[in-house]
Amino acid sequence: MADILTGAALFILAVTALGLFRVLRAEFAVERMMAVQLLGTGGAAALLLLGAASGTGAMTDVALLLMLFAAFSCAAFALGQASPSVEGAERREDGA
Amino acid sequence: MAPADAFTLLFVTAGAILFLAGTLGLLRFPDTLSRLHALSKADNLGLGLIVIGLLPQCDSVTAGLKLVCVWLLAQLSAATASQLIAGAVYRRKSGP
Amino acid sequence: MTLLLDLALVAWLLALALHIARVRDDRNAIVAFIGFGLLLGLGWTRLASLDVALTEAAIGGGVTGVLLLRAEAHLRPGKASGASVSHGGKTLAAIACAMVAAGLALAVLAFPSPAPTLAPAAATALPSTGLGNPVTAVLLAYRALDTLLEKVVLILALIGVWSLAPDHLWGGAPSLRPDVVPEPLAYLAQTLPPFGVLIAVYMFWVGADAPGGTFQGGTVLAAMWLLVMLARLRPAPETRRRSVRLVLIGGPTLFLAIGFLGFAMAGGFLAYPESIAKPLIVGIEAALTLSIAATLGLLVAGPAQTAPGR
Amino acid sequence: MTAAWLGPATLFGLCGAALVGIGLFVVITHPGLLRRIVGFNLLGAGIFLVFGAVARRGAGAGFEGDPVPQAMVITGIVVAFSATALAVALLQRLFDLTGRETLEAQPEHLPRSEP
Repeated sequence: MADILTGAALFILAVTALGLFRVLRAEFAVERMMAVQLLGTGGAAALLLLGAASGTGAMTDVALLLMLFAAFSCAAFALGQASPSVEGAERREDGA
Repeated sequence: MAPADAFTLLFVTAGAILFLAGTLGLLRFPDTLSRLHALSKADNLGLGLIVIGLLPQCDSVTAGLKLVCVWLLAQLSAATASQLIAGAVYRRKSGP
Repeated sequence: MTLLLDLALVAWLLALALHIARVRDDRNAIVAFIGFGLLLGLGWTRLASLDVALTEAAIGGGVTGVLLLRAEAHLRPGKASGASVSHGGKTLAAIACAMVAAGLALAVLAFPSPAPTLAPAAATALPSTGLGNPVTAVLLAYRALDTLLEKVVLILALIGVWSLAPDHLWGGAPSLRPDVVPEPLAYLAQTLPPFGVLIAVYMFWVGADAPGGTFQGGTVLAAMWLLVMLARLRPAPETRRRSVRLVLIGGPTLFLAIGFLGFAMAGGFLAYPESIAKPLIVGIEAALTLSIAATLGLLVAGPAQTAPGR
Repeated sequence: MTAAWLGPATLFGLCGAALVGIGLFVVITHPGLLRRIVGFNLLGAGIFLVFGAVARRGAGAGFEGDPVPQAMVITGIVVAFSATALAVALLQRLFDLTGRETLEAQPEHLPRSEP
């Protein structure tokens, strides 16, 4: 059972990493914010699976914190994105 | 195999497949908003299924409660992050 | 299977690091760095260091990321493409860095076996502290002096940051105000902090016996406070306010006071009498958590940007 | 020996060594100071990972790792963060005064007087 759960964690991490690199290469900066969200969900899922596989309950706490800070970073990114100076620069960047 | 383990296996597999679906959507869909849709729906549902699948493996009620907390936190952060990203996309399209 | 998992994690960490080194846009690099921090948190769980994993996810993935993102937004208007190092210089630097990395890798491969360890020493002394988490015991009992000095470093760094404000703004409030606050963010800033404070208290409380503790709890509190300030629900406090300064130095002062009491009660600086070791440590931790939260939050907020009100 | 070779301790130790190399490269060669700060953090993460490898190898007495290096890494992460915050504040001040985020001398760009 432990091996299957670890395998599932590996699979989810692999899929997440694939998406992560796709998002990091995105042409629109907005999409990059999805990277953090993606890693938060995927990482939390992998951690929960690994915790169940190894029987360490404290792994859930790490997942909890990972999710919390993924949300926090997303918010911070959105703020930088919302300020007009950034949006102006953004358009220049995309137009290039 | 104990019924609890079979239950876990079923839900974890379903969750992993949903993560795969989310990433495929991210890689294949043409525009930001549909990619966002794929990501936020699939990953959160995937995490939810994995949490449900792992519940029978918990050895205490508190451990189970923490698992549910992780999922609730993911719901909250995903909902907000999607709104923030969509808002940024909308602003860039319409222009100030 | 676990080997494959470790290999994959290492490969992704290195790929992200290379992405950070190569990508041109700073913002892109910072987002990759936040991802790197979150992934590194996962890596630390593979090294069986859950305490470190919690700290890394919180500081590496969260608070540092916010600090860098805010700096990037501030620096964006004057983005000048500075003359980069010449091609030859780059090659030379690459060779030198590769040699440093190779030397370190050789050192890792040549670690003595069996490895020297202080784990048995920590284990035998653990019962006298009444704690169950060896890392907390090391931080607050055996090597308490390090932790105390680290608090001093944090305060010094904060003084350094504050003193970068122009003279007439000294004592004023740092400004975290963005020009626009998107509506979902205000919603998040109202719903997330109750959750976060609960998690912080929990982190602090389990820290005595399970992974967690002051740093993790304090960082979570700091993040929640920042979120509230970022969403303009509360303004940043003026740095000259007495209450702010009291919270900042409260933790280290209590730590120091109990440390000196150790002379009278247990025969040494920072020694705790065995019977009340645990309540003392938990008390110090509580005060430190608040101090750390305030210090980290104000470090991110930066120097004062508005003049102090009369 | 083979088991030790393939264990997470060695693997993440080697990863840490490589991260130190990458971080150092960014710190030396990148023109932008903000990116250098990010590089400094990569370098730190690498060193902490090497410490983590030491901690993992020191498992014993019922613990899965040596708690002393682990505690040092926690202290290190917090101190690295405070150094980063100070560096960022310095950089922002430099930018406010000169309008640049690099260190090269630009004689035509005289510092603005303080507002």
